[in-house]
Amino acid sequence: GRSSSQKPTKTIGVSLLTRGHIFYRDLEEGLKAEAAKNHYELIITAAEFDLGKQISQIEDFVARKVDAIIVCPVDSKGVGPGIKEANDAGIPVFTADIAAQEGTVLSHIASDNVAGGRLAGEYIAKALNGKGTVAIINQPVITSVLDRVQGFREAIAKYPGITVVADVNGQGVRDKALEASSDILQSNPKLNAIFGINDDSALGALDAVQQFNRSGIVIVGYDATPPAADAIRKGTALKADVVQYPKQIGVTTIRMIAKHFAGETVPAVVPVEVGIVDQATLLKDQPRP
Amino acid sequence: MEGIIKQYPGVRALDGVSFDLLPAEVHALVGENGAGKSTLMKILAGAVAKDAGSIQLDGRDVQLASPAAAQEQGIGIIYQDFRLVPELTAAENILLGHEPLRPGTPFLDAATGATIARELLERLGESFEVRTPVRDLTTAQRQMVEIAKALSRRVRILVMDEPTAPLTDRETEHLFHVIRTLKADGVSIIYISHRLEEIFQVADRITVLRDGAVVTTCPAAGATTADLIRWMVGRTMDQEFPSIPRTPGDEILRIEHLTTIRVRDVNLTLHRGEILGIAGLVGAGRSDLARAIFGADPVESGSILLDGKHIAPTSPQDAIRSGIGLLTEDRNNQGLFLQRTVRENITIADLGQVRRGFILDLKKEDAAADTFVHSLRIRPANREAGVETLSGGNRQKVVLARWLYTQARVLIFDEPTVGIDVGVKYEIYVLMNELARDGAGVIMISSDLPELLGVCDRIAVMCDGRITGTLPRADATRERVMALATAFA
Amino acid sequence: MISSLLKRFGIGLALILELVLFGILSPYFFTPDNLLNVSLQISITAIIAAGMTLVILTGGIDLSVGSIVACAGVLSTMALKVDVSFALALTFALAAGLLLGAVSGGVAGLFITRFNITPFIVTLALMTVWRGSAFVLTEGRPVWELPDAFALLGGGRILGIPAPTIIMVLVFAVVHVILTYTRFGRYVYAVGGNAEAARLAGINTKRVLFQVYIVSGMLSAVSGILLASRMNSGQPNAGLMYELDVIAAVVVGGTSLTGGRGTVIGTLIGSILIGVLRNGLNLLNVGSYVQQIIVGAVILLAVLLDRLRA
Amino acid sequence: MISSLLKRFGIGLALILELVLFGILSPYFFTPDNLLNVSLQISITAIIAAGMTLVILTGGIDLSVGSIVACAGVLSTMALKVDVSFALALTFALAAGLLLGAVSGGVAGLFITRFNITPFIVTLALMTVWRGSAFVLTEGRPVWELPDAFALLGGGRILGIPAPTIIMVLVFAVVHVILTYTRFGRYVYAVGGNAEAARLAGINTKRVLFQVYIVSGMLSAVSGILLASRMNSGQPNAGLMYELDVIAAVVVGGTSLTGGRGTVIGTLIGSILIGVLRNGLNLLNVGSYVQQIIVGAVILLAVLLDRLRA
Ligand SMILES: Nc1ncnc2c1ncn2[C@@H]1O[C@H](COP(=O)(O)OP(=O)(O)OP(=O)(O)O)[C@@H](O)[C@H]1O
Ligand SMILES: Nc1ncnc2c1ncn2[C@@H]1O[C@H](COP(=O)(O)OP(=O)(O)OP(=O)(O)O)[C@@H](O)[C@H]1O
Ligand SMILES: [Mg+2]
Ligand SMILES: [Mg+2]
Repeated sequence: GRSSSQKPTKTIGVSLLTRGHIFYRDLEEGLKAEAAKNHYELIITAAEFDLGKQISQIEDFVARKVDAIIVCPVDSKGVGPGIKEANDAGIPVFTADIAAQEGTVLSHIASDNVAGGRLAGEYIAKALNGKGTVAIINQPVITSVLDRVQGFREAIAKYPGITVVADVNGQGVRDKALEASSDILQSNPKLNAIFGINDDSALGALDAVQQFNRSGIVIVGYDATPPAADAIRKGTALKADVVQYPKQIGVTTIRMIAKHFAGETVPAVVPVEVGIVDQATLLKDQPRP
Repeated sequence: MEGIIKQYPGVRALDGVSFDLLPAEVHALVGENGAGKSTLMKILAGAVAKDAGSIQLDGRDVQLASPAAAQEQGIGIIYQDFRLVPELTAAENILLGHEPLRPGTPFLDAATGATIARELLERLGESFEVRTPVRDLTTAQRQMVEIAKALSRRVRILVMDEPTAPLTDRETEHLFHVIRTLKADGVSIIYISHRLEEIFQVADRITVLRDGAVVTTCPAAGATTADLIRWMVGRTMDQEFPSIPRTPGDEILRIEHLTTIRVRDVNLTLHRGEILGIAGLVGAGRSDLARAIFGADPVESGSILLDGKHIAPTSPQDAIRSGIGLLTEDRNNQGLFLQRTVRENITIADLGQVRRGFILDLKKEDAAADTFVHSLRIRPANREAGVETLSGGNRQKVVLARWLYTQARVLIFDEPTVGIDVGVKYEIYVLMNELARDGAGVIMISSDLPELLGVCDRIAVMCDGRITGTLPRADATRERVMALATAFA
Repeated sequence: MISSLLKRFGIGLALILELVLFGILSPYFFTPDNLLNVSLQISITAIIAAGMTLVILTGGIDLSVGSIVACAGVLSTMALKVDVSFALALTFALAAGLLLGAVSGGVAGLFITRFNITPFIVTLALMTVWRGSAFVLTEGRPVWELPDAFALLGGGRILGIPAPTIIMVLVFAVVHVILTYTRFGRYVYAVGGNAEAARLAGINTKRVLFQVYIVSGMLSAVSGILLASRMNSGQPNAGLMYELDVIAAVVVGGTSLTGGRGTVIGTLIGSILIGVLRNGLNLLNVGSYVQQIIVGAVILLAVLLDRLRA
Repeated sequence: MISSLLKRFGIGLALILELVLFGILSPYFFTPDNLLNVSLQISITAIIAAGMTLVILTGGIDLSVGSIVACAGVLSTMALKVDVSFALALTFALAAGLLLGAVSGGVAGLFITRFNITPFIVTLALMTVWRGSAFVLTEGRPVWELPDAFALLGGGRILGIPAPTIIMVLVFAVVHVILTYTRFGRYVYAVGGNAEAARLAGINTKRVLFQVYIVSGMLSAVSGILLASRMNSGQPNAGLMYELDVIAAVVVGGTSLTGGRGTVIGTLIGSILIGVLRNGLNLLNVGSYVQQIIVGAVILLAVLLDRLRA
């Protein structure tokens, strides 16, 4: 295809899921840092959870005849037509973070959200010694979040002593998560744990727990963004965070593209490590990849 | 119409009114402000639902549940306050609801529509462009559109609710001509007016309403103005215009070479204790002159002197601060806050009087409002009533009260007696006289020539944006004023 | 000179300026591919904007359009999965989507005319109701695994022109004719200009209002179905914030929010202005945060230009 | 009997019904903690709604409030990190946030009065501009690591009552007094009732409009600062969709969107009604999709109840 072009620099179109979350900022940073090393030009856009918008963005890239496209799909299936248009135009497509299930994608670079949710569930189960009540601060309008919650519930289901007593929509932002958490703290005076589907949700829950002086609650978040990591280090109720390594996802994605430009074959799926961190691991000042 | 009852919250607008109309007659309906004339007619036109009573047409009971139903029965109405769509053109308004279509298609036939509209307006003696949006028309032209709209349908009964209020003699003459033609064609007309001399010019029979009930129905031929007034008001009135002795003093307002978009090089003086009339045909620029003095419209050149001092009001606020007040001609759109109470409408232009520090003294405000409700006999006599529930005449009194309350030194009344009953008209004349007697300068713009002749010390006549002459009362006659008013026509 | 140009063309001139600017700044802008691409992108919201124009001309507003896009998309894709022949399933799908649009418009019309509730609130409530329904119906997951043929609706081309573009042009042509040459169109202006005057002229103003909300609901449903087809899936979170984009396009196109004044051609120009802006900024690689600021500023500027004309 | 109760209490009655219902359905509803919790949650949007009431009374609308919440929160938390004494930094922070609110209101006022652009579009544009700015300023990351004392603003309690609740009560008291007992308040109603008549009655209508938008902007900024304090961070994505919640509260509270009619006490009741509804549904563990449907339906019902009264 066009990848054999002799231009010294390449142009790569990126359609992020959103720019409203730190995760994607980090991913974007990874992309930028690695692209700079390779002298690639990036055109970065964000779909803000709007699939129609994302497809438009991909179409704009196709119209601009970029050399490669990176997509963080708003929806795995729905993004298909956009990817197919890129395929038709002979532009290689890479997905990061969220996979596409239609169209031809050269390589998918991501951590597994279901696995991440499982990690969070297991951490909480252990912390509660297999007994107690948990709440989920959810954002059930995003596929990756639905996956995390699915993994979380799967893990919890293995412990009959633990019940999920509340599942509220914090819309993935801290102010709304704070309100939703405040409410469930009222209706669940004996709540033992909260799972926030991202760090804004977990931090909103932490705000609520602190403002109502509730003790003995274990919060687990997702992504380990700096504010969350800080809260964990300080020994607050936010005890642990599932970590994906978004920056690493970004870096790896560009590396895969570079490989492709160099004529090498790239693996269809490139897993990026997922883990869980708590106070102990963070205080060891584990360097982030 | 038999035993019609209509109750509004707190007011029984119609209390068992019976009314009959003969074929091809002009039946005048008169009564004080708030007597229920418009309400009765709105019921006939299907615009308002009656509470009780029945309506028969040709001896058959009819249900007039909607304006469309009334139109189907051949009932047309010209409303007291305009019911036009400002964004649509004159022609579009005239034909609204029954636009001509191109034969055999669902598409409008604009050319035919314009022709029909033009013909209707020609019958009324008007020749303005029918494709002008109504918002760009003068008040009088709008009234003509309103009349043409009613005539555009085949009507058997035509209700005219104060059709001549914004018209001058000439247009009124045209209208009467049309009324006579319609009558000859067998159309029955219900004619409402507060200008009693008109009643005797056109009416065959007269029905007088008072407080929602019929006082009498009689042939016009046998009645006199004095009779009408007695029936309407419930007492006799000796004179139509008050004679309160007052002596014009020194000059208070001087206008020099005032020019705006539609006013050209106007020179004018006004003295303390004087009532200066401004006459002219519709569109002569009288209202524009008033608005310019009041700072409501931009002035291109010329000067305004108040008490010998130059003022250049760039906003009504400025003008009010200098002591000028303007009672606008279009009370609903430019005067009133319809959703607010009578009290708030009265005090709004001078809340300083009831202010203590930052806080309004509501007790004092209540008292002030009560004073005016009482002295101007505003009905219902409730300062907390919403202005939207008041009849046309009572609304006018509310605006009047506002300007009396500001104690302006120069008050401009633009068509102050439009839609006002004889009793109140007299009271307004008295008020103007008293204001002048107490040292204010009063300007009265009116299209009612007898009223100007009866009230004013001097009458300035405008035509086409210019003052064509100023006549002292002694020299002013209908003919001379009309000659000046048509100087350029 | 500029001011006289402005007087005659107003917002059209703004669009031309924008086109010239992007043409100069980006070599990709005036490629046939990109122009078709822009027309396709605009079509989805523009079709809604055509209906919104009617609503706004009556002095109303319809905030429910974005949620109808989602709910109609979800409903019709669900109907598509009913186990019958594709032709029958497609009929079900179209019927289901359009019916939802009509029902939503009917409910809006009912509350607005019968109970005299302000359109803003009625349609705001419907907006949350339909959005919630789309999620309840799908449990938050998109409806997928649709027959491939469904993708033709939004993805097909006729003589190289995308189907949604053609549908958009048809919709605008029809609405333009209705507004300019039919009684119904005249009544829309009359109701928006002075509802009481319209009523007293014997116009059934309630029926007119009912009809415009139903048209708006159904055109939103059309967009929802086309969008679902383009995405080959029913997305419960489709059409988020469309209402604001659409209203912006209508107002930028010169229609007054107080009703009675405006044209659907203006709306088309407004839609293109905003759509081209988004496309151009993407082509120029302007970051999405800065894009937001620019879009806001351009909307203000465009309306300002239109105002200076008057 | 019911209808006469309705006539006298209207929306207040709806609120009482709601309170009783939740009291019966959830044992946690009437706990002191929960009531304080509700009052705290309501306070953020209610403070904005007080300003919005003024705007809507003049016949306008302010869609920029949610974005001002975010942008003011971000700006003031950034100012808080300036390396000076806490007292000085706090002063900067408050000044920065409030200034943004005032500037936004001023810009809105300018475009609305000077260029005669409809408030809907002006504030819609500002909404995207400030949201974009909040993201540009922070590059999409929250502003954090703030001095602990900052948290007292939104988290502190006086006699057990949360500070934002107290601020809310004060704001409503002041706005109520202004609307009922001052000249400015009277002018707000007058401008909304009939702008031309107001001008001809000597009211500087432009100044009144300027002032209401500035008040609305500044109260939004107050909310933004309180919210930032509660989260001890400046979040660029705070306050999303607040505008719609706030407008719903104002209208449910009986204020007419066409201006000239309404009270700020009604707005308080409307805010409580919606806030309590959200809280109650969360306490009852109602799924978020279904919640949306219920909230939409209740808003419609509440307004309907208010309409039946008239
Ligand atoms: N919508 C309304 N709500 C409440 N009261 C009303 C309403 N319309 C009219 N009224 C009252 O009904 C009575 C009759 O009013 P109507 O308009 O019929 O008087 P009118 O005889 O036409 O007076 P005018 O000569 O001043 O026009 C008045 O007391 C008026 O205040
Ligand atoms: N080009 C125009 N555009 C809009 N309005 C116009 C135009 N030309 C004239 N007019 C109208 O003509 C009027 C000028 O006459 P004005 O109203 O001052 O006269 P008037 O003698 O008071 O008559 P009226 O009794 O109709 O008020 C203006 O009020 C204005 O509405
Ligand atoms: Mg009347
Ligand atoms: Mg005049």
